[in-house]
Amino acid sequence: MGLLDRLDNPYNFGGIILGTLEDLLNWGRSKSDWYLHFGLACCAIEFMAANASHFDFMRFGTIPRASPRQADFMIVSGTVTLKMAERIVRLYEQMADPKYVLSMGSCANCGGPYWEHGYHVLKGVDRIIPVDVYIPGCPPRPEAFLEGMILLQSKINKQEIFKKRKRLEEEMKNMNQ
Amino acid sequence: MTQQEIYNILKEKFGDEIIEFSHELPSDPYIVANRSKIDEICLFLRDEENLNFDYLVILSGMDYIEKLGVVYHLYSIKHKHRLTIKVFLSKDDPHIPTVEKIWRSADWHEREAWDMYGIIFDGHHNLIRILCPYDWEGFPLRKDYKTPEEYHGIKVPY
Amino acid sequence: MEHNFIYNLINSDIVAIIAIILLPLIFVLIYALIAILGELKIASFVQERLGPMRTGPWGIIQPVAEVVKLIQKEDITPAAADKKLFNLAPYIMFVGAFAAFAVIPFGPAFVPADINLGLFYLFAVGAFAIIGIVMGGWASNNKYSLLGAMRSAAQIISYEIPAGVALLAIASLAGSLNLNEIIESQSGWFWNWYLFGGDGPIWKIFVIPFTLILFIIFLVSTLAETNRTPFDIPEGESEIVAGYHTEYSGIKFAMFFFAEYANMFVVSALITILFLGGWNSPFGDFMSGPIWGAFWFILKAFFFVFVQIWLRWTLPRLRVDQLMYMGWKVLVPFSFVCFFAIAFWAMVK
Amino acid sequence: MSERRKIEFDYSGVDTDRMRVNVGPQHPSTHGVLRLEVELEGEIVTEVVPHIGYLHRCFEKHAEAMTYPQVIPYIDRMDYISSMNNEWPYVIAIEEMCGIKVPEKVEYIRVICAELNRIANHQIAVATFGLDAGAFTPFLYLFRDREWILNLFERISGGRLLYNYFCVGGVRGDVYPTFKEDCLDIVRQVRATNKEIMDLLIYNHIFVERTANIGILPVDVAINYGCSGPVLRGSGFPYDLRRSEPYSIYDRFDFDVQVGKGEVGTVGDCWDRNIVRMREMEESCKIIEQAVAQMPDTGDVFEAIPKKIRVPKGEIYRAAENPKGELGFYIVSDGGQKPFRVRPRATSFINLSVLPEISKGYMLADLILILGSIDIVLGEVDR
Repeated sequence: MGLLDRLDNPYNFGGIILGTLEDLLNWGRSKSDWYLHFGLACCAIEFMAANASHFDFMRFGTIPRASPRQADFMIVSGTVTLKMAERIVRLYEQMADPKYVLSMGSCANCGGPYWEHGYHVLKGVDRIIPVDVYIPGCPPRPEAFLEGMILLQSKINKQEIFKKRKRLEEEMKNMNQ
Repeated sequence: MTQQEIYNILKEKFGDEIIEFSHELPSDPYIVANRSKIDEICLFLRDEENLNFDYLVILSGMDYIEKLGVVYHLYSIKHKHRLTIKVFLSKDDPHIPTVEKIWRSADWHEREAWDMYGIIFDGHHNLIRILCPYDWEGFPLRKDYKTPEEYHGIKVPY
Repeated sequence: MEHNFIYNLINSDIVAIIAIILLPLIFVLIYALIAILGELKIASFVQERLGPMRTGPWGIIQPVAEVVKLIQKEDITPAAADKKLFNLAPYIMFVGAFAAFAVIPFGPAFVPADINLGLFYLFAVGAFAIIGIVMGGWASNNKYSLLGAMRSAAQIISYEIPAGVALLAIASLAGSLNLNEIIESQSGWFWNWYLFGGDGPIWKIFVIPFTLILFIIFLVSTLAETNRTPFDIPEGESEIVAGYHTEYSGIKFAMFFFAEYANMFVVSALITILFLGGWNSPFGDFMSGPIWGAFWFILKAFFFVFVQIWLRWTLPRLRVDQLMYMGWKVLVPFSFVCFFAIAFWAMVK
Repeated sequence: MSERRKIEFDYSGVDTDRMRVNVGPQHPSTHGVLRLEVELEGEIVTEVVPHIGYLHRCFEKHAEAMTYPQVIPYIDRMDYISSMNNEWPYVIAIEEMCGIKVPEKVEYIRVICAELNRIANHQIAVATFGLDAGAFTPFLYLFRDREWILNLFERISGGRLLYNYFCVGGVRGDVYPTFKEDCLDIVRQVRATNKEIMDLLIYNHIFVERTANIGILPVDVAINYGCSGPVLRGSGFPYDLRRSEPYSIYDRFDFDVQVGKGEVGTVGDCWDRNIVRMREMEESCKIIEQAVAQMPDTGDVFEAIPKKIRVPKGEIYRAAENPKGELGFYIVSDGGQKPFRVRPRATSFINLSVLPEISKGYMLADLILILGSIDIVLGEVDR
């Protein structure tokens, strides 16, 4: 898992674990994910079940936060309606970078069973905020949700913070020229 | 008390305001009333000792394609009898007196009927949209409703 | 300074002072990590689950991950906030919590600053936290934060009074405000602790009920002062989101977080010093000495940290007015009664 | 501490500003996406304006566009905590219209499923109510037990939360051989945990102080607002459709209708509404035990299911006792394969409308508890 798993990496010689600073930062972010639970509908109940003792979502190092400022990722679980859409955008903007979004359930992915006649349903939360991981299901089983969490963690682990910054700097330079 | 007996009482009391009584199995029986004095009819139904409809089960707006309607389902907890009253409204003039003073639960039901069907309840203290956003346009549950293309810059259809 | 082994060892002023300052700081940081892990793991144990499992064996380096994450989060200052106060508040809070460590006697041979008014100083610095809380809550320009800060101010000030009376009672028993002297006066077997009326002849049993009640009063007051359940209304999650730190993110939130846990240790240490004989061994001379002293002190303090965590995951939360009622109408009168009884005992002893 | 009843302050001489706070739509304890606009005088609530519709998923529009069996999954998603109970009044109404008589075994399966689901619903209600009061651990204990019930539902229907199990004329699958033993296991487990919860939460002194004498709902107000279920029964009025108008086979079982008695405070306070739910779990356990004993082992559960559902022209209103109260469906048929209109009597919607009435004059922390004691599900409020 994370840093300790990288025993086979090129920096490794003779039992000493070596890694880059990037690895450490990624490891920290992926292992300590505090979430803002945006419980909207049926999926929120399954999320609560995943959070409870039986599935124990906390094993992944997550802690619920009520305030978006302290959250690292947002779980959008349930049907997003047009009335709610603006609130989701606002809460997403209130979160501190780096931030991630986990879309849970068919409704949040694409409108789910309400895709055709739902005049008041937003057909997918990705129309208003960027989504990192989609979890299908109506509602997804807690196991599916845990799988989504693992996916998110591995995604964070593979992020290239410094390369991205370099690339952005170059782009800025090019733009200025 | 059966609905037929209640119908007879009402017919005697309100005369022309009560239009007809329908009872065709397997449907529930219902009474059709005129809209103009529906609040008085409801008050009578609630306060009359042997009727005592103290419980408004549900108030539904309806769209019968050529006309609108409001359906009141009443229940008496004391006498355990039920009653259904129907009122038909024309689409050009969907006004009807409010019953929110009689049953407080009618408050939200009437707001919903306004929200979904555009039925105007005269005398309601706060007739605003309840489920849809306050700036929503159109009455979604009417049969001829078209889903809007866009709301606040967000595409609505799939 | 005779209570400080570093000073005796090096005897060089500046280096010794730096070392003396650094030692508690390192202790606080390590302790905070342990306490955070303890909080997660004890909660999990109470709730029949496992808690963090994916960072190291049994998730024991989970707090390290949290710190690594918190320092790389974006540090948001809301546009509508009072920027200076908003940025200052968490540091004041942390400084307040850390300043208390200056006088805490970890063992017979290590007291960072052995001052005569140690108890008074500890009490005064303990009240520092509300300045940070009110500042942060007000400067956030958020209604929930403001509510949380107001609740917190009212709560901490109310509960200082029974806590202060309890301190006075113990001071009158010990005849000193110096923490080390208070501890030394409880030396010997565990029945010499002030929890059991202190050192004295057999008829001290008449004062034991009063010291026991005083102990409970002090425990409850300290729970309230550190904003822990059942008195966590300043950050009562189900009502006012996150209370005074709703708007804080990243490292500034981490400061609040650390300060909360540091405060927990300070009050636990205070309970240990006042009622449980500080670094004294419970068994007379058995297992006593400088190293054992530190061991006993930290063990006792950690036990009360554990009690605080345990209560948090067991009890529901009180309401603001019930909290005030409890403070003013229950704890204050009882603490006065106990104070008079104990002072009378101290006189006739 | 218990002598404090209601907070009334005379602010006539003080010049203060009232604060308007938005609680929700994203708030830890609004049970979903309810938005409450609260006016505060210090900490005292002076006005509450609920804004709903943040989860308006157009159920009634969907029902008009779907065929009769296709509506059932949408009904599941209305009150997603007690789906089995939701489906029941709908299928009863259609069976009555079509004149279908369901087999004996199906009736028993339905009763057992509905009662198990009632237990699961009340577990969530009590759990979240405790969470609102700041007690996190009972929440997890109750969720642990709920898992047992969900596992059983999963074995018979395939779904953990939304089942689509009841259908017109029967149920979608037969029960498995050890079904009865599993039901009795669950009953035992539920009873054991409820005993623990009683000590840990319900009779906890702090919890009693927090919930007694708070949010008192007099019975006449409750009836006038159309409240039903534990909210009405908590006010001391024994109105339960299972008893007053027994549908299905409820006249065969021996159970009590639990009402609030004001044991620790006034009749109709938050504690009473909560204790009614706790005791109803026990009543459900009794019903399950009797149903398991009476249920025939053999019988075809599919025999009465029609190939094609064509409901005759007409209209009907049928209700059943949902865990949250009276859930009814007013179904209008024009003789086609799709309903002309399906109008649910959404219990939570009606129960919620009483909130502004009973929460004035209490503190912000009490408001959260009053809301929790009403036990709403936003999926049903907004439909």
